[in-house]
Amino acid sequence: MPEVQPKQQRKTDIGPPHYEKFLPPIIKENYGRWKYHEILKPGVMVTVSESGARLYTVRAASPRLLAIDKIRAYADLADKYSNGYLRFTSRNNVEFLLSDESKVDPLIAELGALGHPVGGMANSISSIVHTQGWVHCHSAATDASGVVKSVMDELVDYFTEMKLPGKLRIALACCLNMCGAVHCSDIAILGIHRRPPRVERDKLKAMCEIPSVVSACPTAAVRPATIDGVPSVEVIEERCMFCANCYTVCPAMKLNDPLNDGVSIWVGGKVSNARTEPMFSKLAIPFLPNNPPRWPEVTEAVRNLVEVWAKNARKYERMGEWINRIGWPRFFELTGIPFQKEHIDDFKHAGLTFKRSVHLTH
Amino acid sequence: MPEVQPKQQRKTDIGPPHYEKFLPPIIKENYGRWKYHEILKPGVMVTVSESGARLYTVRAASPRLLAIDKIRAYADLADKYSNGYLRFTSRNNVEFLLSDESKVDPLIAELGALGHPVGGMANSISSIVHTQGWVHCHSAATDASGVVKSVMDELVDYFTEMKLPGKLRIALACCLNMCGAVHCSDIAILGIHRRPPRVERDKLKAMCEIPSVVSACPTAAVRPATIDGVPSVEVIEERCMFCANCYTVCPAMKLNDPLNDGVSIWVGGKVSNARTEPMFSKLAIPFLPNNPPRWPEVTEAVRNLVEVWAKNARKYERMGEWINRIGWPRFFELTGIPFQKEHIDDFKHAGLTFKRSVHLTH
Amino acid sequence: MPEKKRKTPKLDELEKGAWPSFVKEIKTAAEKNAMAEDLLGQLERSYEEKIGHWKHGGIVGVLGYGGGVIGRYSDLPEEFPNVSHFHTMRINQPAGWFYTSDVLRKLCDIWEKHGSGLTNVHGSTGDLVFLGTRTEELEPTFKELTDLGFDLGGSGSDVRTPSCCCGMARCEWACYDTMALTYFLTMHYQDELHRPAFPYKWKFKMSGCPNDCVAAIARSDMSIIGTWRDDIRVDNAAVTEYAKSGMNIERDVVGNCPAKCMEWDGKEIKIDNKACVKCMHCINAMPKALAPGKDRGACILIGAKAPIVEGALLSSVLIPFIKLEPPYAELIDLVDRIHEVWSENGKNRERVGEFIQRVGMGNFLEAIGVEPIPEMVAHPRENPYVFYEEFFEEESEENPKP
Amino acid sequence: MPEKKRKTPKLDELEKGAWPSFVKEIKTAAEKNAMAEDLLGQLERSYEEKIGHWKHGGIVGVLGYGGGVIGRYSDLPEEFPNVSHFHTMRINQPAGWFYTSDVLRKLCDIWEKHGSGLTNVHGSTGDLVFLGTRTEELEPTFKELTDLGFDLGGSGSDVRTPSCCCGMARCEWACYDTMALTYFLTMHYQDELHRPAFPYKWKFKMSGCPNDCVAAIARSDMSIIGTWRDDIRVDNAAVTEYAKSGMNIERDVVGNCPAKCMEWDGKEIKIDNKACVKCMHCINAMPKALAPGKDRGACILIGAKAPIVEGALLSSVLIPFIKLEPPYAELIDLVDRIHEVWSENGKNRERVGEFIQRVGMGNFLEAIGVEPIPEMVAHPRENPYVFYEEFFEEESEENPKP
Ligand code: SRM
Ligand code: SRM
Ligand code: SRM
Ligand code: SRM
Ligand code: SF4
Ligand code: SF4
Ligand code: SF4
Ligand code: SF4
Ligand code: SF4
Ligand code: SF4
Ligand code: SF4
Ligand code: SF4
Repeated sequence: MPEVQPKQQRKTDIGPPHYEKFLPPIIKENYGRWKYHEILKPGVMVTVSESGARLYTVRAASPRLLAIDKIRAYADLADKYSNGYLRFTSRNNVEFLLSDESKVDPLIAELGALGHPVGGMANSISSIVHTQGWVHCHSAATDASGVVKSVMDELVDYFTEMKLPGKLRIALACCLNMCGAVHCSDIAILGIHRRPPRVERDKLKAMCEIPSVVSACPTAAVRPATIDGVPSVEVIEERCMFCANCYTVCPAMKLNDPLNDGVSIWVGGKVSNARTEPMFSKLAIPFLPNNPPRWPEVTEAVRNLVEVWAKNARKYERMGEWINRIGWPRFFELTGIPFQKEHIDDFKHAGLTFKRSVHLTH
Repeated sequence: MPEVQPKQQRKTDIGPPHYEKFLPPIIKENYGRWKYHEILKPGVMVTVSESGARLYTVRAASPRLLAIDKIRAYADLADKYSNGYLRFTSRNNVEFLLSDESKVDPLIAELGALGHPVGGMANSISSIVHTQGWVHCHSAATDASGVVKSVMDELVDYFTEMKLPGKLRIALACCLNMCGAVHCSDIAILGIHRRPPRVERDKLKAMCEIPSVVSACPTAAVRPATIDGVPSVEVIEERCMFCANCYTVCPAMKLNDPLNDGVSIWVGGKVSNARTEPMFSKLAIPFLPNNPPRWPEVTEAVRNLVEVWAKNARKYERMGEWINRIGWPRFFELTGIPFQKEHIDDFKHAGLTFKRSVHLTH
Repeated sequence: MPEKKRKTPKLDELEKGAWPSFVKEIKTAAEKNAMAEDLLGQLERSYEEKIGHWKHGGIVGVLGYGGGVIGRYSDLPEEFPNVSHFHTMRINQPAGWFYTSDVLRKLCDIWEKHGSGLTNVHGSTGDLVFLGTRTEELEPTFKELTDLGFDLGGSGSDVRTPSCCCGMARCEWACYDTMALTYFLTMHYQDELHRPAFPYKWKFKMSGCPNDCVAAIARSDMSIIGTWRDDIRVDNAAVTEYAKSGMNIERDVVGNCPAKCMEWDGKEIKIDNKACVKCMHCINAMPKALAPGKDRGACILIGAKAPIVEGALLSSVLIPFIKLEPPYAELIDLVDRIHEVWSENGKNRERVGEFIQRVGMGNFLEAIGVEPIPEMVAHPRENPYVFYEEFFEEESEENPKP
Repeated sequence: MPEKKRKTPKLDELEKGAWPSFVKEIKTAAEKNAMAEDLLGQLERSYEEKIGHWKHGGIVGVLGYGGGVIGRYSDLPEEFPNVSHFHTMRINQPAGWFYTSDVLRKLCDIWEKHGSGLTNVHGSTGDLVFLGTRTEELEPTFKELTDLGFDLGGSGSDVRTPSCCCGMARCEWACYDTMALTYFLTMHYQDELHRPAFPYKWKFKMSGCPNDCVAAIARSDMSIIGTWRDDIRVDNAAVTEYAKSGMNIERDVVGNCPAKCMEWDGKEIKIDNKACVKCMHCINAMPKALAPGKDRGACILIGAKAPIVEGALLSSVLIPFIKLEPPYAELIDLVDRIHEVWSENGKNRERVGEFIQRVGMGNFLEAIGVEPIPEMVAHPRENPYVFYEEFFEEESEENPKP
């Protein structure tokens, strides 16, 4: 509830503008009447209406973090090629909506010159869904944009070509809050802390409620303690699994730590219902160090995963589907990733993740 | 550790007799050298050795609860037909081990006369693995032998013939302790309590430790309470899910109740690794009343399940494999069992049992 | 505007390479904007030290709203005074993320005047994110945004900015109008969006078909995914075209059907539509030949969320099929009942998916007045721990069963 | 011997029907035995009242043993004095449940003299169960049993009576000698079997192949299931015979292979043995044509149990393949390490499967000195809640990573 009533003339609760204002005429005319589509080449798709109308979409890579000058450059391109109409995708790529096929190639050329490769459609790697990292978030265990840039520099050919067995979706979240919703990605890059919170006592006293800090911890690692006569909390370090939930509710429980923060890699998740049901990603590599500016360990690990999958998967087989077919032992063998204690679940549903049959290859 | 040392001459820790003493010569000679087997007719199997030796097995139904007179009758039959050799199976059937094929049919005839039908092999229903019930256990929420007898009277043709799509294994346990290990059966019959324990205060005082009663309860439904000045416990009834763990550690927490005890029916479990991995049984019917001596509601429910499965499953398809193919909505439709709130898991791993995709038939 | 250029050797490395560079973006902005310049400096410091330099955000916002702004402060304000405040504003995007060049330029002008000149297009939830400004700029920015017809999105324990796939605007598979519904829900829940009053956040995501191009099932408390009830439409002539052009229909289409309900004899595709689970695969593989049926609607699922702190959840089926057309009365009624039950009984910071697990799906359904059906479960319970309250009432001694 | 026959109208109903009747068995015994007669009476009462009439058992047993006898007392001792005590004795069966007529008769004679004359052949765990006697009869019965060469089985928190399928004695698929191992384990763990000293019960079950005919994976703390490492042996002539006699090999055998690693061209079965998961199906379907390979051994799995109170568990892979031959040193060594770790750290009434879940499989493996391998999991963890103790040690400030 608002504490102060807004002034009479102040506009509030108007919501976003109606989307119709921004739809090109060809879309308005054929809305809901599309018949089929065809991917013409990397990053270019035609959608054909029952009316025969043909809408050309050109999709270009975006770093998502954009300066207003770049947005203005997009606007200029839209004016020149797509009557001023453009959109962005659920993976933050920019799409120009053309009615005129002859303008496709010149647009691609200009986008290229601007540094924005065209691609990301069909059996390719699209942009990495990601989060704030050191650019904006207090929780980050790694940077977001820098890792993404490094990885995509390595994988850009898979964006501009369509040579993979199926779609491959990569996502990055800079902490366990997983704003990038990386938990259902073919490959997920996840920032992790590995040092229990160090209690900043003065801050705690000033800014936090002890009961809520204590109850925030799912493993009961935080407990009330009187230190030098002042009510505070202490952390039973062996119990901490670095979720940072205590930090979310109390700034005095800092987990960020240059020596221990880093990145973990997850594989085999998917969202679509195509063929198989949606799946969570599973842990592939428990820890890689933060090594800015180019995170070579991470880019190498991701490249390896992509290549092994690309080489071995059957047509349409997403990462997780491929692994389900060959089995996890073979996955670890083919990728050369060592299997460790950390891979074995020890959380709530752990027992369900153990191998409960003798269906084994030997 | 034994509190009193056994006397010198008293024999202890001798273990069971060595099995070799009880093996017929044909088995001793061909031990580990069997080549193949063939089911010759219901309840009769020949096992052929690399040496060419042929061992005939005749399997007969047993109620498991046997009077010594019956065991003596078995012994007489063994003497007459199988040189005194016989065994029992992991489902409590009796098996006579013959070297002479010509003795098979006369044996079957005598077993029939004795009231012990021959069968239970290959694609049939074998005996029901079961437990003590009112015959011997203090925990029982239903009888065991009586339910088994009633159900098998109904299904006996499926024992003596081999007309089913695959094996069908039924098990019964008279309480949630599940001594019958019913949790992985094609059809499981499980005795259940539905009334929270009523505390017998005097008994509690005399026989139980309050902390252990309290800690036995997985839902924290039991808590210490002082009643009329005497330390005791009270039960928060809404929290009780009738597991009887409190009763196991303390006889004063009686759950048995003629009005509320009864039977639940579970389906689709399996143990073998054949084709699919082992599976737990799932709840089909949450509650059927105890209606001795013949439990008509239970026999009818089991018969229905067997028939619907037999009619619709493909060759080799066990109950659970069949349901997995057609889906649970169709299972409930075909069997006419109403789906209720109770079917939906609300225990530890509940979230994993919800339908987490749009893979649906409409 | 800063006098002498700051040295950023680490970040400079990220200007190289074929992928568009966010460092270039920040540098472009930094040429004209002191906040962007200090951001660059602080970020370089983070790259050197391998640690972020932001403090926990305080509560900042615009008058009368409880959400839409994420407060952020540097922990090195002396060194980087221009990012001592660096709040983001979440601006509710138009449904489907469609824009005109014109409106984008106007948005840029506002942000040039009032903020860092840096944006995220878009945030993970779907908002257009204005990245970094000072507290005193919030209200003026908001004024100019509303004048342009834009409003803030969600943050905190409110309805978060709904988002959707492009649906009928550009996709032949949309089984309902995702953008219309998104707009409708956004407008209908303006109060709930701007004034956090729930136990925790609530996200709506709308996908037009089971491909789920906004990942609704993985990251929204209510996931609305289009589907159909009748038969897949098949154009066998077009199927034959695909076969001729080299597609291995037997192996790659039929062989991948999860319901094993397709047959292909070299001339005709036959589908047992009663068994089809509407996975989209065959349609995806042959968009010119196959199409979803005509009796279209959506499946409503509930409860997805990220892992903190009990493990991630995927949404699960609540209503297997519903027709979705204005005025969406049935849907709104359902949502309102859920909000009511969750608001009254949910714990602080308990998402609806966690709430359902705590109270039990059966009890939750009872509370919101929805009948349990087998479509809601992958399978019935495996454990025998049933709370049989009703039975117990029914059969008390006073009222024994006959 | 009772004078006049008791009326049991309810139980009499259960004498009817084609399935062998336990009521007839009790009545037969009751003709000569007062305990059996009173059992009949008390059971009829239970059938009338729909409730059991047994009290919680006290601790009874034979001298020096902590297990093997289940104490049982009637709660209607005045009415049924002959079952006021009605303890069962668990007698360790011979491996594979093989008997001679001779030894069975001698067992019957003992029970005629000392007990109710009623038995279970066999109990769920595998014991030969003598059903019902008085405390003072326990020691004399035990004496006669041991004179005959028999001993008691397990009960309480001890090693329970191991049991196994008939294996090499009668089955061509046995991949190791189940009966030999069962006998060996039973003898090796006599002390642990008779003197409960564990946190809770421990069950061993041995199946010769993945068909698992003793349901080991579902109900034993350690499940030892035979399997093989080399190629399935195929006799294609015999396969053709099956095809000729009407078997649909493509649909029913190849089509059911979980690894999708078989091909059948009408003449030959081809198996990609590297991919085969050793499920047994093809072999089960064509026992005359296919057989497990020759490099045989077993998979060792751990942790199954019934649901009380955290939900049922299936055993999970601990050692994917081990050769099992006397003196079984590797196995015993493994079991001893597990017993030690579980005994020291397990809580009271905590089965090893529950213990593993509480402390974490990774920690458990470390404690018992077994390397983690991917064969142990259906899939790696999905949640990010990893306890990274070691990493933290390694990289403390005193010893930072380069
Ligand atoms: C533009 C966009 C929707 C939007 O409103 O923004 C979109 C558009 C299309 N998707 Fe998508 N999908 C879009 C995100 C997604 C997502 C969400 C995500 O990636 O986070 C998914 C779920 C991914 C997952 O499962 O993890 C998604 C799963 C699919 C699939 C299923 C693929 C599969 O085999 O699992 C199809 C079908 C196909 O490609 O054959 C599909 C097909 C399509 C089609 C062909 C639909 C059509 O007829 O127009 C569109 C162009 C295809 C292409 O890019 O190859 N779209 N699509 C999104 C583009 C994101 C991007 O820039 O790359
Ligand atoms: C005698 C016995 C072992 C023993 O040492 O006592 C045994 C013996 C054989 N089993 Fe079994 N099984 C025996 C209990 C089991 C059990 C355990 C149980 O029922 O509790 C299972 C696991 C059941 C489950 O999955 O729930 C079992 C799953 C199998 C299978 C796999 C069936 C499937 O398709 O899932 C086979 C293979 C087959 O039948 O084709 C099999 C096959 C066999 C064969 C053919 C093996 C052989 O070559 O000798 C034996 C005779 C088959 C038959 O009865 O049709 N046996 N078999 C058990 C007889 C019990 C009875 O009296 O009915
Ligand atoms: C900006 C954004 C990331 C981005 O770079 O795109 C973001 C940023 C933050 N998220 Fe998020 N979340 C963002 C989308 C998400 C998503 C994805 C989605 O909405 O589809 C998720 C996963 C889905 C979900 O809701 O479960 C997500 C799950 C979380 C969580 C975990 C919530 C949970 O119930 O598990 C937190 C922790 C919290 O709420 O305290 C969180 C908290 C935060 C906070 C507010 C940090 C905090 O602890 O207070 C971050 C502020 C960062 C900053 O300084 O700018 N954020 N957050 C996304 C919102 C932009 C937008 O409005 O468009
Ligand atoms: C006699 C027998 C049932 C039968 O009719 O065959 C039996 C009978 C009892 N079992 Fe059992 N269990 C018997 C096999 C089993 C099995 C099956 C197996 O061993 O393969 C199981 C499931 C597998 C497992 O161990 O998980 C089993 C799981 C239980 C449990 C639950 C244990 C758990 O950890 O979940 C209990 C409760 C307890 O231990 O307090 C239990 C407890 C009991 C007690 C001792 C009752 C009690 O609470 O004290 C029963 C005594 C009944 C009586 O008065 O005769 N019984 N019990 C079986 C032993 C006969 C034998 O030695 O051959
Ligand atoms: S994932 Fe974590 S660190 Fe990254 S933006 Fe979200 S809350 Fe911040
Ligand atoms: S990080 Fe998580 S587990 Fe560790 S103390 Fe904080 S709340 Fe507890
Ligand atoms: S299942 Fe329950 S009632 Fe039946 S014998 Fe076992 S412990 Fe007793
Ligand atoms: S029966 Fe189970 S849930 Fe109920 S009070 Fe006893 S221990 Fe608790
Ligand atoms: S979710 Fe379906 S309708 Fe929406 S864009 Fe993707 S494919 Fe098209
Ligand atoms: S939509 Fe999926 S389930 Fe239905 S026929 Fe096509 S591939 Fe099969
Ligand atoms: S488990 Fe295997 S080896 Fe043992 S009896 Fe069954 S089929 Fe034969
Ligand atoms: S044993 Fe099973 S997995 Fe192996 S080939 Fe035969 S059917 Fe396939």
